[in-house]
Amino acid sequence: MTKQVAYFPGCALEGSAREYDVSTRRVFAALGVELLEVPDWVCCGASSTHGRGQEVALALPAHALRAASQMGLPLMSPCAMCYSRFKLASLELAHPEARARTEAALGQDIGELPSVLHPLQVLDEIAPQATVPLDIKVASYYGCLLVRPPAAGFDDQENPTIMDRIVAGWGAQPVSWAFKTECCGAGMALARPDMVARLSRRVLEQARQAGAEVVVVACPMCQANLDLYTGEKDTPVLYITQLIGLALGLSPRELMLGRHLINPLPLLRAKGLVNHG
Amino acid sequence: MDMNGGPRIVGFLCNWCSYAGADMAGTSRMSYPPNIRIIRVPCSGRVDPLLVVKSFQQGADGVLVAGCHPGDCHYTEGNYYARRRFALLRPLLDFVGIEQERLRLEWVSASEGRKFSRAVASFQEELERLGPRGHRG
Amino acid sequence: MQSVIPTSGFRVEVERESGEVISRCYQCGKCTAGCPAAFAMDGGPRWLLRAVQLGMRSEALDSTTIWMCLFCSACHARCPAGIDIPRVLETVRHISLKERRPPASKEVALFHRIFLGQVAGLGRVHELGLGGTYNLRSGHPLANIGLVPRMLARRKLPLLPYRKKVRWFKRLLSEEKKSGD
Amino acid sequence: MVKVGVFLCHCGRNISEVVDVPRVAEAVRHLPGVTYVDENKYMCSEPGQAAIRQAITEHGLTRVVVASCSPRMHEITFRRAAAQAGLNPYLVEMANLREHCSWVHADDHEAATLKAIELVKKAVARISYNEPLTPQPIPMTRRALVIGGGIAGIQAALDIAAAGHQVTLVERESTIGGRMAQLDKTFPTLDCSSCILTPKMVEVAQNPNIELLTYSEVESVSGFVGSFEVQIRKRATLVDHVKCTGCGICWEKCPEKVPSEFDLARGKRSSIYIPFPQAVPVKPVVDQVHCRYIKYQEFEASGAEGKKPPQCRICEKLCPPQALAWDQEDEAVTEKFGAIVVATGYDPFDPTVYGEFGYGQYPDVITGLELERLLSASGPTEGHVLRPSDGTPPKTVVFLSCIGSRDEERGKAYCSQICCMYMAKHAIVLKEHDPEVQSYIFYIDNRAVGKGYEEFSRRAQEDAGAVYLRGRVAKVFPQDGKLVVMGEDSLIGRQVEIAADMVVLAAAVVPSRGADEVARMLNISYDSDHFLVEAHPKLRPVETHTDGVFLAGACVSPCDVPQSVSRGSAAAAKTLALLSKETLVGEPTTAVVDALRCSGCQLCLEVCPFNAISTQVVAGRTVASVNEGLCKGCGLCSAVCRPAAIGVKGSTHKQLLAEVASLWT
Repeated sequence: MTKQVAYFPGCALEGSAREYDVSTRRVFAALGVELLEVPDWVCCGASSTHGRGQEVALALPAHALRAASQMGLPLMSPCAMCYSRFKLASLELAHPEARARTEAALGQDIGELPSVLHPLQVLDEIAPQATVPLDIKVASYYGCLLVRPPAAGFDDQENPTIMDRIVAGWGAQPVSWAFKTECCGAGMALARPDMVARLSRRVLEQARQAGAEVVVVACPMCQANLDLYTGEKDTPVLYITQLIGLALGLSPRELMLGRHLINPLPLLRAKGLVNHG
Repeated sequence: MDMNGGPRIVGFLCNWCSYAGADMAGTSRMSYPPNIRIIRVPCSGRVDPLLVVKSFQQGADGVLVAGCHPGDCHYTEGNYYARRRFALLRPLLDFVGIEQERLRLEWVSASEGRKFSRAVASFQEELERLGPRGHRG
Repeated sequence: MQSVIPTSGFRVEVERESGEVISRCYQCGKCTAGCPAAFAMDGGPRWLLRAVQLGMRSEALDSTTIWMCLFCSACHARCPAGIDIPRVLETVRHISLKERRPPASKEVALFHRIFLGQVAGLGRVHELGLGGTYNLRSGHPLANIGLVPRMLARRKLPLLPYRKKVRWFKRLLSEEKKSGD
Repeated sequence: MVKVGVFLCHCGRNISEVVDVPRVAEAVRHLPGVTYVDENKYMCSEPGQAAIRQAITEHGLTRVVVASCSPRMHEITFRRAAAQAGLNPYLVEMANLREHCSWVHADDHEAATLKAIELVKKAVARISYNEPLTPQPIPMTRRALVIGGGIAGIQAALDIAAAGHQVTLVERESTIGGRMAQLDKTFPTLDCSSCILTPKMVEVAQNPNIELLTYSEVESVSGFVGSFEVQIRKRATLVDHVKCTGCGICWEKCPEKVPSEFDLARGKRSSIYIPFPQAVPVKPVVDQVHCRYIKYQEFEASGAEGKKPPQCRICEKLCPPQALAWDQEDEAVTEKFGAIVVATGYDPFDPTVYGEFGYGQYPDVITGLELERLLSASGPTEGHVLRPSDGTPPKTVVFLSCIGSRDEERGKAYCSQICCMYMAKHAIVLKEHDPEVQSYIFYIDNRAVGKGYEEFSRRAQEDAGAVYLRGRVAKVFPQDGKLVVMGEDSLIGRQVEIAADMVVLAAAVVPSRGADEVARMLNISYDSDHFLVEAHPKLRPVETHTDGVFLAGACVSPCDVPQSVSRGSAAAAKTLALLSKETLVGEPTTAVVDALRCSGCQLCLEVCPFNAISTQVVAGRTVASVNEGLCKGCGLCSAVCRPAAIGVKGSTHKQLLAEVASLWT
């Protein structure tokens, strides 16, 4: 039984976060979920449309929602930012006025609004099929956009558990910690790298104090900020799809584990999660 | 029908909330159209359809039933009965040629003098819009 | 210290555009208390809501608070009055942009402008180009420069962008800009 | 033939300034039945009333219409005047010429005068259908029930007993004392809570007028003021409290220790236990969930295989008077009461809804009530405040106000009233316990509105050195063995981070579990927060809309000890006003059934909110029958009665139809 979703990788997954794209495609293929990439997709606008009025903010997500609608599939993006923009836009576009204005701006009908998914929601529904035991302590880092704003989030705002549940299902040991949903600095990396460094360091420090050997994330911004703006000796930060990939027996090369600045391979080798490469 | 002095309204007001609310409108000198006649009843749930029909027969252009807010009924649930009863009665009024807008149900608490006076004024406006009874356009 | 003469016009303006009822805020401060960006702000979210309540229009429009917001929504999730505070900040930012006021954070404003320009011109964001353009135009040519060779070595920064103009979005951006006049 | 007298009031100039009163008099003089018309400047004055009395006597009036102010103002006045002249008071009607006429139509004298004439006509039309009514006497059972044995219930019971009346105090727990018994000290005097409460508890136990039923719950209530029938379930204690001397050997020797509810699970108790040393009665109960012998019996009864639990029965072996009663069962008793006081109290709000504070996750985040137990000399740490995590004394303690209060999104909209003061108290008491303690109090508005409260709050700051920070905390998280508290001082406009040893949450006050069930049994209302609703928030603060049921303590709204005591005494005073009478005078405006017209459809039974209607067989036909003691005269029955067989005296079909028929004629 193959499940299909309209797949929207997003700009980061074409660039700095290509390992997230690749590991997501491989893991979902292994789990029998077919990802059909949205053709000619356009950036979701990210946080840059904040403060530019409703029309500008809605137009770009609406473009993606329309594409998924035409495919007749739910729209899934591994990027928490894209997911959040789509989810919020689909809620706002339920209002006829906002919809009419946005359709006028797009010059096209949006059609029936598709449901909006994040890979975590899909993974939560799939029974784990681990072949390699993940004997490793994991801090699940959710960041902001998977749980907030309340209308778009899909788990508890202060202590979400969906990712902990998933990693535990695949055999890893989630640690309980207090910074699961503290912000990493989001899209401020260029304009205010000082903010990103300060916030990201604190997140990683909390994960370390809680006993985590590795931090898993489900957002390219979170990964980039924690990975790039801390120290190369810090706790490694993996995408959840990379961790699940390891449990499925995929190789570090297949999961592009060599692309992180905080090199996870020594740890993964020591833990016996990686035999080669 | 004679519309001198504006449309005629019969107001059935529950003793505990709405009659006291109308008193409050008086105490606070909040004026409203004079052509309303207030009949005090123990509870909005006491107002049976016969009283409404008789009022129209008597020449009323509109009937206002006012009771305590939902949840505040002195008798716990009389206002809910009133609400249900008049929801059923309205379509029947249409059937006998009385526009259903001519029967109005309002919740007015003992402290809501302003609400009462506004309710009477807005009802009167609506009745003026509808025109004399039995002459619907 | 300048005295404040409370007025309601600005509050009404922000309430109308944001759809949030700002008079619900009773200044408990839970928003600022947990705001990850507050250290980089002049007043913080609670202050901004107060400024809007009191009609301190220019102070609000020229504050860094509206630019430093990370839209993490921690404040919104915790607000006992249920106010979507980022929405309010965003609205004040929008008013400030429409009035062509010099942004209190040139860096953040510039970043977003370049970002949206890329979206309109390329269809997708090209990180290397975004960073390069930002560095050139911000007057911080060396910002984040240490990261570039390390990222290039790990092939994290593709050299060539995707290219497909999004004309309708470009038009929308320029219309939105004009609407401020 | 009725003889109606119409009395027109000028109300000074309140009516006559707008309404042409002499013209009204002329217009109504020749209405059918009207035999006398009079005007007076103030009908309600003694000369005005005298005029009514005199006219009744001299002119043989059989009906009186007073056209003056609202009947809600002076109906009683004029009914009394009529009664003095020998006329049945229910033969008086009023026309409301002031609130409903002159005051609201001041800008149109002509319209107001015409309306005034119609209003008098309407009253005259109605009054010919008025009948003399006689209130039914309601017998009074001169005994009261108090539900809830906290300080409010204790006070109410003691006051009723002191007046010489019998009172039964029902308490769900095995001891009375309630929340106050859990407190260490009370603000603003810092009296030791048990020192001032225990004497009252003992007095309850010793007062011959008080029947104390602990470990008991009210199961059902029927009847009405004067004769409530109440079924009470006395739960099995498995200890014969007549034989038991309260020596304490059993609870000392019982080997099965479990978390103590009284100590909010911060300490332990035995499974045969009294909740705390000063408990009243000082008689233990067996906790049937944890007792080893009960588990053994259940194992035997189940016929399960495997290792048997120990029989234990140590308490039974050691009990000098042999008071253990393993066969004891719950007992239901039904008793009759004239009046009921509800004093069901409060529970603390559950702070686990705020994931950001980590209550239940970090052991050193505790509630204010839990801190009371740690401060109490009879508490689990014998008055030494120690961190639950590692048993060390905390030096930096941070208090968070409004946990669940003033939060419409995840808590309650209201202010819990007591928290600001108990935070101040905790800061003072902690400093007394250990001068090295530094307290920080995050508050939003420091509410210190009682006698001596503001001064007390100053003491916390000036003498105990507590640092007050204006702002709500966003998050608490562990770091390096401490709890970091993230807040804002909104007065200076800066974020604040404090590394605390202990964090105390001022959890909101919510109605006690089950208070809403009690309310439903008693047919009294509760609000959206499940606080019980008083008859009038200002003028009838301890009464309810159900006659004979009164409210005391925090079941109405959050309140502190002095207010609980006041409410307890107030409810007792209202109760005593009832119990002082042999019989009550009921309102005669009740429903009445015309058995000949009744079709027996029983629609009236369904709509009656007071279960006042039942059926009876008259001449072989089943017809409705009204219990006048229960009927409140709402008239729901008469509105649904198709054959118009049931009517409410004072609001009959004839009266109301006559009013309608008089309009615009």
